[in-house]
Amino acid sequence: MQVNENFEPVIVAFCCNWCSYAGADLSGTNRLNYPANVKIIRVPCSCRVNPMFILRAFQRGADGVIICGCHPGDCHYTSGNYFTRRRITLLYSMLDFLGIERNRTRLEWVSAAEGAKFAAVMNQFVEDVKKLGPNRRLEDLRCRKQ
Amino acid sequence: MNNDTLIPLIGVVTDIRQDTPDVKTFRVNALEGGKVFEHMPGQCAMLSIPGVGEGMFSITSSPTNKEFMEFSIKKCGCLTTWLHAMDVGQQITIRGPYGNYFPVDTELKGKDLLFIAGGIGLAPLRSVINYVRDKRDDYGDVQIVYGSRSKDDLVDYKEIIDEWTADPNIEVDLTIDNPQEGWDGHVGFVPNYVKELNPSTNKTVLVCGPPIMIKFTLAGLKELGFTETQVYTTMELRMKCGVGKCGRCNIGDKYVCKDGPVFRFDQLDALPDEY
Amino acid sequence: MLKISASNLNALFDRIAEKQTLYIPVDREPNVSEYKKYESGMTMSKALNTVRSAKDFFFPQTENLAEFKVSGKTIEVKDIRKENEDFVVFGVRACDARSFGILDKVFLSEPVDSFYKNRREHGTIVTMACTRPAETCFCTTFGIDPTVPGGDVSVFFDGENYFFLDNTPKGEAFVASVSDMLEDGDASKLAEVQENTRNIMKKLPLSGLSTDSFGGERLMEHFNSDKWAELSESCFGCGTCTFVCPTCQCYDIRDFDTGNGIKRFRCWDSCMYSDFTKMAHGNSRNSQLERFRQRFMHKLVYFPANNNGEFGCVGCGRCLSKCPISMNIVKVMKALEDK
Amino acid sequence: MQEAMIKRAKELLADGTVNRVMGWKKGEFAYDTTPAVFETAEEIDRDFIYNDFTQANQSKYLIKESRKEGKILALLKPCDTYSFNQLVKEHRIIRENVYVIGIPGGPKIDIEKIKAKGITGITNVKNEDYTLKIETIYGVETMPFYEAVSVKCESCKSKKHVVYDELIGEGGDILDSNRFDMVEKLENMTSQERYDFWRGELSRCIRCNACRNVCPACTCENCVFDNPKSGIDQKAAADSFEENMFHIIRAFHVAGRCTDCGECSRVCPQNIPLHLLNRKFIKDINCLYGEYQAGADTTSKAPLTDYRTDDCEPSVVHERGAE
Repeated sequence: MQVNENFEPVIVAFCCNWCSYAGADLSGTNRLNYPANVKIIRVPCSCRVNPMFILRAFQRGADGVIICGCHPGDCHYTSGNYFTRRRITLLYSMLDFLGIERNRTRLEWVSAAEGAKFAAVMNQFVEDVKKLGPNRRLEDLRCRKQ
Repeated sequence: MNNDTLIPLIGVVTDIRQDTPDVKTFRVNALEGGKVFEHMPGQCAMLSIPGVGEGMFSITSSPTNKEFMEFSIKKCGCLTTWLHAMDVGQQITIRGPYGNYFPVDTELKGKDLLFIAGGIGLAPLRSVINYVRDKRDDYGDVQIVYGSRSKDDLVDYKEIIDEWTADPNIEVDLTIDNPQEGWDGHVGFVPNYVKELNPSTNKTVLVCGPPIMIKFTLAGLKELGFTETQVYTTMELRMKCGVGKCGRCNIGDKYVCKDGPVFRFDQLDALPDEY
Repeated sequence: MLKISASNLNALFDRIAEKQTLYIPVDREPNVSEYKKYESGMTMSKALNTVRSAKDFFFPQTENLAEFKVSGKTIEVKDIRKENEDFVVFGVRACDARSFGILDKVFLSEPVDSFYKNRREHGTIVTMACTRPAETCFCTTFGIDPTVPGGDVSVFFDGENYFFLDNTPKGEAFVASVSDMLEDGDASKLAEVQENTRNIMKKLPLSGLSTDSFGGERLMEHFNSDKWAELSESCFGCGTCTFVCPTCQCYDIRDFDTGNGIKRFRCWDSCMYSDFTKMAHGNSRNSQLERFRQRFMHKLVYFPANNNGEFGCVGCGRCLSKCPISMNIVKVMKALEDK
Repeated sequence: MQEAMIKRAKELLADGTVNRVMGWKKGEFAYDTTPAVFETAEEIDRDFIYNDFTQANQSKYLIKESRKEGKILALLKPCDTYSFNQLVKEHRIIRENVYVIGIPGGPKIDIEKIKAKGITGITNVKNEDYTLKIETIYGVETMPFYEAVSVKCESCKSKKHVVYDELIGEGGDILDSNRFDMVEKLENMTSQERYDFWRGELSRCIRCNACRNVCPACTCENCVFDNPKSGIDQKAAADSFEENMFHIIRAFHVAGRCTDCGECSRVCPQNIPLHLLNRKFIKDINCLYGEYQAGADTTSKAPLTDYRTDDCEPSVVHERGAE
């Protein structure tokens, strides 16, 4: 596959308010770098992420979507992320089944203390999506920037 | 390529008046001033905010007003909520005029007129009332019966008090549903009030309001001796195109947007009861 | 009559496609056909009719009407219309050819729908006479002769050769443009083929269906019929009948915010849908019974009332074969007609 | 079989056990049957039919019917009983108002498969010892019964009635079906091949909503795709994205509740194999969270409203073999 070196993907990261969002903050205060491609959307819990949000992100120009939540067992609402895990596993599997590149989607557990992990995860994810190139299989042509 | 009616024009909101807690009247001008298009009393226009929605509204200003058009809009859905939130200077898209109109130059000419309105139902009638006032010599007696839930809900109350009731050539009878402090006028529902007023049966009636009010008013008028050919109303159904093609305002063989919105009751009687 | 032999048909397609976009019915699966843009090597389907009707060519399922740029309080309207390119649709059946006339009555009546008109003016319809009608066919009920299919050019097949008959100036121009590939031929066998097809039509199970009990003058009677409850009972309100129908023309207008402008488009809609007439303050057709009744009343009563008795159905039989619960216009007609 | 059903239905009507009977009604042709409610023995004698073409799953109608006055008799095929049970579990059907008779199921015939052979002008179809004798206005044609079996019956999962008040005929067992074969075949393709496959299928969608409206698991009062407030309401697929969106979301919304009744594929006017999307979810659920059959009982927790602390991570998707 030809890799366009100049391609800067748009990454949407859904981050749980209680952990990953704080983790992102921490990585900032620790002056750790993660790419500016990542657009963070704060959600009250990773299980707030409706599959439609993920699809809509792709529709409107995202090249990759990552969901970050509390580590299993650490959910602020006790069990939200366990539900997330099942749902998102099935959704990602379905997207893969429809031929959407599986590396465009990811789920990671990042706690409020893991600023370094947040940065590393984002760096890795952006790298992976860069390799894939622009999202063409799940994009809405009407939304493409002219 | 010729203009297509589905491609709208731009209008700009030049004045917004809060008439009641949930009704605002918007003044609309063309970008270069003046009116976006001419119309007849009772006709409608499609207003839209791109991305929000498009809706059919009756033009409440009289065609004799050469400077601007007005729309009295009640806040009840997605688009109207948006319209209510906008400020003066906002542009909107507008297309029309659509539909038929009250036969002001034919059947109504020279007649004694009785207007009966309930709530926001005054909006389409206001256009006719002001048209008639401006061409006063062409018509006989004019009586307006207008009722609303409360004093605050009387749309265009200021215009009614300042102009209509002050006009010696017009009889205005107002009513509200329930007694209210500061209101010394009539209290009671419109249909009953009409019966109490016992208007002369040689009048031609123009009625508009909530369906239930229209239904009882018509029954009341019949009791008083009016016939269906004497009573006109204006209707509202879901519309998208405004030109009788998209199919949703279809009742029987009529399209409300094209063959209506103004119907005489004997015409409505020939249509299925689906409105 | 001018003709081309069956073996040369594809050469003719190649020729047409050189100058204009050509659409022909192509098999998607055995005997399941759909219109496809012709590319060299495609063969025309032998199936009686396409699953989707040919209305798409003039009234596509979605079509952009205008674009808006909104910034602050200002709105800019962009007229995105442009002159359509010429195209040819080959192999349209008599029923679908008639449906264009019905759509014309809607879209070309004042005020003319310029989107439809644009396509209509640039499309040439080449029809194909039927020789092997199916049990779901009932076009003869609406006075259509499937052996004389109409359109701009009618094509007849006698088993060996395709014969061309132009019906309109546009059709004449089309035949003239390919006349060097056509030759004069003896069409004497055609009459026999047509007669044969007409005889088959008479034997079809729905051949006795009549429109005598319908039309504008029966409006209130049919509307108030007590049969609707039973007929609509199992309808679950999908849009299959509407969307495969060649004459259904109701549409919706919607806005799509692309993030860099707003596209206003229209798309097919169905009176069978519960939100078709839904307004902020209520719905004028609340039950499936009313919605079901609307669709059939429109075709059998309202449309003829406004169009000199012409019915809004062409008897193509698509709704008969596609309705998930096998409820269709034929059953409605049989239930409502005078016994 | 039809006689036995008619006889029993009339008995139950006569003794007042039920006041209505849900069945199928004869149509214009030998093969078209419409779900219908019968109120009298005369109506049943006149119109009731049960044959190789009575495919429609009637459970969804029972949501509305079970809320009417009196009890209704439902004649359910094994596959229908799963949908019925699932709807009872979701409190959509009022069980007390339905008298269920389990009836033998398929295999049923899909008339489209007969027509796909080029057979047209069909006036009658007879099953003579598993050879279909098809009478047409163009003469008599024959074809093997099994070549005309509908897609949903081809990979029948169970002959067992999971709920009934009485049975007509004999009960059956859960079958060892091959229903995941096609899903597996697709899984073994490359990502690009799968994408091309689904684009080819889903691009035909005309958004008639037949799949949604017939689906016994789609019982929302107001579907997200009809709800202007959802932000994704759409009437037509204006872009290929919307085709994908609709079918992904629809399959997802019924995941863990879909009983694999196959109605979505049966009703699709464009013959899109929509059941494969649902089966993919079922297969994943079975593999990742343990065997689960929606509708098999009315008490178990659905896989998506349940979890285990040691569930697998979504990375299992990413770690499957090469793309």
